[in-house]
Amino acid sequence: MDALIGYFLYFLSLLSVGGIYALLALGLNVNWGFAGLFNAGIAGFAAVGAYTFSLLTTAESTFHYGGLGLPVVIGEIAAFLIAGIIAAVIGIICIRLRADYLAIATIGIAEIIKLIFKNEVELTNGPRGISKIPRTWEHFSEARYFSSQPLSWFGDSQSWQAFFDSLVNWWWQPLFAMTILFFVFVVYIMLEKARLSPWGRMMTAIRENEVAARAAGKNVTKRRVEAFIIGTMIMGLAGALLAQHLRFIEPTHTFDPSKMTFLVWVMLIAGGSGNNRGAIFGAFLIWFVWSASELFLNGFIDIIGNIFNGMDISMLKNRSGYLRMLLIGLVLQFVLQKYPKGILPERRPAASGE
Amino acid sequence: MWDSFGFEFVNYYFVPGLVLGCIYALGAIGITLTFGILRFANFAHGEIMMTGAFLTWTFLELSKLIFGFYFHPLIACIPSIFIAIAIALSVDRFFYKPFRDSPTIMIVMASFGMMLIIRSLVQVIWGPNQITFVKGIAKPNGILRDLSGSFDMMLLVPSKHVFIILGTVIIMLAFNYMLTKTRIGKAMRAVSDSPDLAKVTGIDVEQVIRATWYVGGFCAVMAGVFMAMDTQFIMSTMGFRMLLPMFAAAILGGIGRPFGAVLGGLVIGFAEELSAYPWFGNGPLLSPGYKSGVAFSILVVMLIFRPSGILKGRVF
Amino acid sequence: MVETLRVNNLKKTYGGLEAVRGISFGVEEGSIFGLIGPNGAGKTTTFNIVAGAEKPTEGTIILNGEDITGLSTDNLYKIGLVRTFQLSHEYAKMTALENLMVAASDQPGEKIFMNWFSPKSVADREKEVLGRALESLDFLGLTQVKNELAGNLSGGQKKLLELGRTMMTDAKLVLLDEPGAGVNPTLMLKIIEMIRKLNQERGYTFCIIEHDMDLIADLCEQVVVLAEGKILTEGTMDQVRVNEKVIDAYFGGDLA
Amino acid sequence: MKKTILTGIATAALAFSASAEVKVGNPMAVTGPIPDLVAPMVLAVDLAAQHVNEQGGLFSDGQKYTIVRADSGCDPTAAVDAVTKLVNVEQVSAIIGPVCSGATIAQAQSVTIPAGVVTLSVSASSPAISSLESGTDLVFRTAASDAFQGKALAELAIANGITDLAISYANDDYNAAIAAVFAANYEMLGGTITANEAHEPDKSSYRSEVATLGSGTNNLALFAYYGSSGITILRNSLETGAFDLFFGADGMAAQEVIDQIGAENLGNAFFTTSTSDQTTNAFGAWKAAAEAGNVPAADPFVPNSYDAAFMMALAIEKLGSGDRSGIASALRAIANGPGEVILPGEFAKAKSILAAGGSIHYVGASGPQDFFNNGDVAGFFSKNTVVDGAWSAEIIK
Amino acid sequence: MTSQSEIMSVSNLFAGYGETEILHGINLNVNDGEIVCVIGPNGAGKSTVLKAILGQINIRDGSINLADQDIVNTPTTEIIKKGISYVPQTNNVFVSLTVEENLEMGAWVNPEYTQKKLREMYELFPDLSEKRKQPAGSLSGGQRQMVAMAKALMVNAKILLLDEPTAGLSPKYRSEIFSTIKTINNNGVPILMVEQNAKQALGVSDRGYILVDGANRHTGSGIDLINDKEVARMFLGSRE
Repeated sequence: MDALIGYFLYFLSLLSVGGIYALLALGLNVNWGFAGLFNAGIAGFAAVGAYTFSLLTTAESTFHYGGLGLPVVIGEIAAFLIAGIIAAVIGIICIRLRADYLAIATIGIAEIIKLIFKNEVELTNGPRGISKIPRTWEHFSEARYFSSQPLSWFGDSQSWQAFFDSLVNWWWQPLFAMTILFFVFVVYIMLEKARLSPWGRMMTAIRENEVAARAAGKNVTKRRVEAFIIGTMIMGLAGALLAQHLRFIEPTHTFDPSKMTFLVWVMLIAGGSGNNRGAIFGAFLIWFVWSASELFLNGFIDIIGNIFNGMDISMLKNRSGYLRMLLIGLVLQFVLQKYPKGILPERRPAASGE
Repeated sequence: MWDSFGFEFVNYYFVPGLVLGCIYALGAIGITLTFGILRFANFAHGEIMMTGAFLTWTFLELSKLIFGFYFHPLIACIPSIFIAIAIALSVDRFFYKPFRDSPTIMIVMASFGMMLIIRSLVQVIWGPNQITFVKGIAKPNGILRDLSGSFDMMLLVPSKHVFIILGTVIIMLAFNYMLTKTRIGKAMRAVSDSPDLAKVTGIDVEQVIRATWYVGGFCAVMAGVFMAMDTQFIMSTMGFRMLLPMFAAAILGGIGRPFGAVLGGLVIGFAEELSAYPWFGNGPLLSPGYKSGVAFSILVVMLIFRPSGILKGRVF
Repeated sequence: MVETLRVNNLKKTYGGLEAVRGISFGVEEGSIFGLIGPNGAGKTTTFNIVAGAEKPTEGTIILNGEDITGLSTDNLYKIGLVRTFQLSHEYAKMTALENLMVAASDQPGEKIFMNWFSPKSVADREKEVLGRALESLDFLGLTQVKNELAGNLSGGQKKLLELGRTMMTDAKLVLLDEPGAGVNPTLMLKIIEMIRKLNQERGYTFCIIEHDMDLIADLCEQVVVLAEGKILTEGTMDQVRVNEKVIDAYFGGDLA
Repeated sequence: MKKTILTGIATAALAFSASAEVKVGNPMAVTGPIPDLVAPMVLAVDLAAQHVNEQGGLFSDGQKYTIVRADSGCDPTAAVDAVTKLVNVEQVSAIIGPVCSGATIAQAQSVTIPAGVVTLSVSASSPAISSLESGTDLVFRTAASDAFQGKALAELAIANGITDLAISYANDDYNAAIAAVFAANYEMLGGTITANEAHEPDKSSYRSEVATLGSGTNNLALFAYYGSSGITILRNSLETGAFDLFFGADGMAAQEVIDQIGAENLGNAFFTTSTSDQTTNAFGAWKAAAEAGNVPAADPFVPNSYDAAFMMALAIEKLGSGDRSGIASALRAIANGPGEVILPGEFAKAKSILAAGGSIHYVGASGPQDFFNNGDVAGFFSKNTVVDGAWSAEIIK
Repeated sequence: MTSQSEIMSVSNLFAGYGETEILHGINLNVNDGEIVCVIGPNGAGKSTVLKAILGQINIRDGSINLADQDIVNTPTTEIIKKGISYVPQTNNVFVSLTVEENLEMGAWVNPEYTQKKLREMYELFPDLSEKRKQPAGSLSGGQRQMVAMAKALMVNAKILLLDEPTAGLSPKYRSEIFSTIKTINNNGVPILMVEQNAKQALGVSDRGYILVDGANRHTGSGIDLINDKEVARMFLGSRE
């Protein structure tokens, strides 16, 4: 029974993190799939969202600025907006750069953002990070929440405490996973609606033939910046959710570009850029492969050790983390060559002219 | 004892900046060549550099094992250059060539993938740990010190730096000779100018691409070995750490302009080292914590105000 | 007569090379105006400047009394100046119908937020746009290919589609860049017919640059001939044709 | 060949399904920024398990003490993912903690505290961990908080007559934290700090930094991992002559430093480590066991890693089962005494005492390991200097 | 016109880019010593014919023979080795290479005669001889065209393909280019050119083809085509 619950909880955690990556991939899809913007600064924008959220929602702290103890929802909205504002500034400056250039510029900007979070110790506690970040649902079981409004309207501290103590200790986990999936769903619905709308049509036109789009009265530059901002705002939201999931963030490793930016790119390209469903599918697929491969690899190495009896497998075991990275690289090469347009390729909506 | 160093700026800021610049410059040559000739940003370039350094270390150890003493790294790197070039060529053949006519993003993604694959292979084979490349402390080169001493100066430059700077100069001269005097070098410039025209002129573009990997691979290994000689250790993440500054150098100098890359490398190297110089007051100008931001900032500013680079390279 | 377009003393130099050296002309409202000249005469440069794709070195451009010099293409479109391209600029991976629908102006649905928060206004306008696009396709005789990807259309159909895009907005002035280029005679007649129909039924003002003399002769009341960046002569096509200078400049120098 | 493969799979499947074992999760940063520090720590954990299993295993039926390794990558995301798998899929009884403080904090808050699983960290030394939980008693560590070591180092510096110094610290969680504690204590004790700068780890050269820092003093307090920037800074300082006296904390006192820099250049360098009195029986026992098992006994956090894995086994033995909820109190019982003293490696002895209903008091390789209320240990620190080409430790507190 | 042996023939060629077909059955041939000119309105597929000959686009059907050898589906480099030289319309010199380097690149496929050929070219284009060390990008449009043609002649060309050699040039240069073309031809190189300046082009040509909408429309000798009423009306402007 414990084992079953365990697998269920692991599955929920896969869904949660997969959902967070799905949001990142959806944001990137707006950048790249819709508008053709090669944004390689995902980690930086997610960090902006995560830090905004954390500084606003954590309880007061002597380590870093903020700790305003604001409600989680406000933190999420703020993460969404601040990421957008920063993207607007960057977008206006950088948007005319094309393809690889934009990629290199955004990587650079993401690194600068990280350096700021790392060095402005007064603001962010620097590399020591921010901890005790509230997590949706679970945070209600903390006294500072249930003893204040609105929860205190429904009962006093003791009865709330007793209520939470009576629940299984993972009561919040399905709710948290569902919350993330809810965000994915809402963003998906909105983006899908946008994609099928005149806006999506216009973005496709701009991507297909910029000159003609301009001659048809479309302000190409403004639209590009707009797509950049919208995608980045979604990444900011994902950052806020990641901060909740981890409950602790620090600038160096949490937002490591090779595990965040590149992984999200792999997800989008594998899933199918331009296709929202592809972005979500790719995110879950690659995250499942990434996370579950640790379990399989260890078993696999054991089997190798048993086959070649006496072979020293401890080296392989200690380096299995690198084998996983190798695996992801090979998956990427396979998908690129086998499914150059992604597993779910982009499809324009069927014409509406009846 | 500190006050005795009259030549402080040159010894501790200028020469280190120059050395770093040389290493960046060599790496940036490969990047700018692939950017100019194959038209994509090769994210795996830093890994070739790192692999070259690891191979060189392996040959150093082999030399100790077989001959009983360590060769100089500049000798031990010769076989690793060939291996690294072979790696670069086979990566091109199997992972880049299928995307020659595809949108750029495909080949850039493929190079992302290669970056992960090469690095993790190195980590699986050699392990993730830091490996000592050369032991000990490099004392200032005596000849140079005495020589400069007779001019009332004090040049405290370790021999390894003399090697690196001279080596880079020699490679640059050889490279210049190749680009302006040899047939294949001219063809590389031609393809960089216009691949379409090169094709209809009858130039064997695939041969030129192979030559690009030869030159890029050679320069990358040299950069990796110089870097290893300077830091005296090697690590599997050294390539990625160098990648962004090298990109910055390539763009700064102007894409497709090898000498721009050299210039860009030097600028970035100097800027990084000099950002910590106490230009005003006693403290460093910029907190060293922001050091790696210097290259990125220069890069971003450059992209915005002069995307064609110092030497007016190509803008896509 | 009211002038829709007025070009005053237009000059354009490219790094020392003078492509256009002081051109002035006017286009009357409701007319079809022709701009002709040999290769390298500066037609395309003039055209590009009027269409907002390039900025003039000197000179002004007036549309309906308003100075529009230096406005970008997208802003010009919004005030009613529409252009086509010599080589068709279709959106290859979108259907013919969509190609036209994109061109409609004032689409609330192009503001992303409207799709989420005011779907009704989007749907209403979308219906109008669709109607107009279908009507335009019908007008051009392209109804049967409306759901084809534009990239798969024949050259002539693309050419018509190009014309169709100008019908998606209430244009004050339509600039046509060699509408007859690469078009067979049957299609040419059709295009001429379309342009005339648009001119007469909808009151569009046209400014055409063209190689093909017949098309110009058929359509244009007034013609300006450019050569070497300057106006060689202007007048009706009949006047222009017999002008010796024009014959010399246009039809080439000595035979080798 | 085919046959060997089949038998291989069969044995693997057998091993997989064997139920007579108690599993403990061991997320270690085997990848990430400090793999070289972690590699010997992994060996120490495995050595502890080997000792337990060789000496009769757990409980009366000799169940296997299994270490389930995972990669926490020094990265909160990876650590949370790895520990989620350990706790839920592998159903481990407890976690012998991640290496880095950030990863430890993240996995504790995100996974183990909500799941009611004990984390016993082997090297996370951030002061923030002391105040991580409120009343759950689920986070322990065998490495002392930097709050202690920073203070000890400051006192040591003053005692050695160092009145002025410059500080250079790597801008990561561990080094930034200990540098801050050190700076505060050193100034309080009357020392002068001429410059205090963070440096970005993993750069290829720090010459300009050391030149700038060195303009006011010849003494450098260096807080860095040797692998990412420490050795380079030492080397650059020695090459340029910017500093001639170096000291610092845990991250630097590794054999690799001597191998790379050369013992002859490190005459004026000392680094503190959180270790035990090397003259005690406990350390002697550990050193003998470590040497027999080919584990570098004095490398940073290696004894702490052994202690954690060994104490976890003792606690489970004491508890009599792998039940998660009882481990915290059992851990306190075997660590804080009173009872018969158990030294590293003496599992059989502990087992027989416990079986007889007695109580034990583990005195570890890295110190007595008496847990405070917040799960911290006091820790002993040693001053490490280079003697005969190896680090030699001298207890200071 | 020394002999009438056929150098190159294109028959019933269907070709295009990707899925789009542009050429719908083109026939043309070039005989030894001839200048043949292809004219037609924009978009008729003139330049596409040259690209098809060079193996740069998808050929659906038909054959292209060079000296009785079918060269369909041969890589561009091989085609050039076989003796087809090509001068594109724009972007036809390597701007950052010097004039001499440009010419050397032209000799890529058979480098052994480079020095001899260089001398020949400097004889043929004395202007270039003075500028041999200058980057081609610094030359004027007419001079660039000369460099481009010289570059193409650095191989032993069986036939020279010119894509609109006078496009964008002033009339003075135009005549110069046409007379150069004539000179090259007199030296024994057959030429197939695509032109916009129909009248002048037909003037120097032995024969001409007129393409419309990817298919042959008219064929005839240069003089005949100039004098043909319908052709004149279509392309030269009718002047009664």
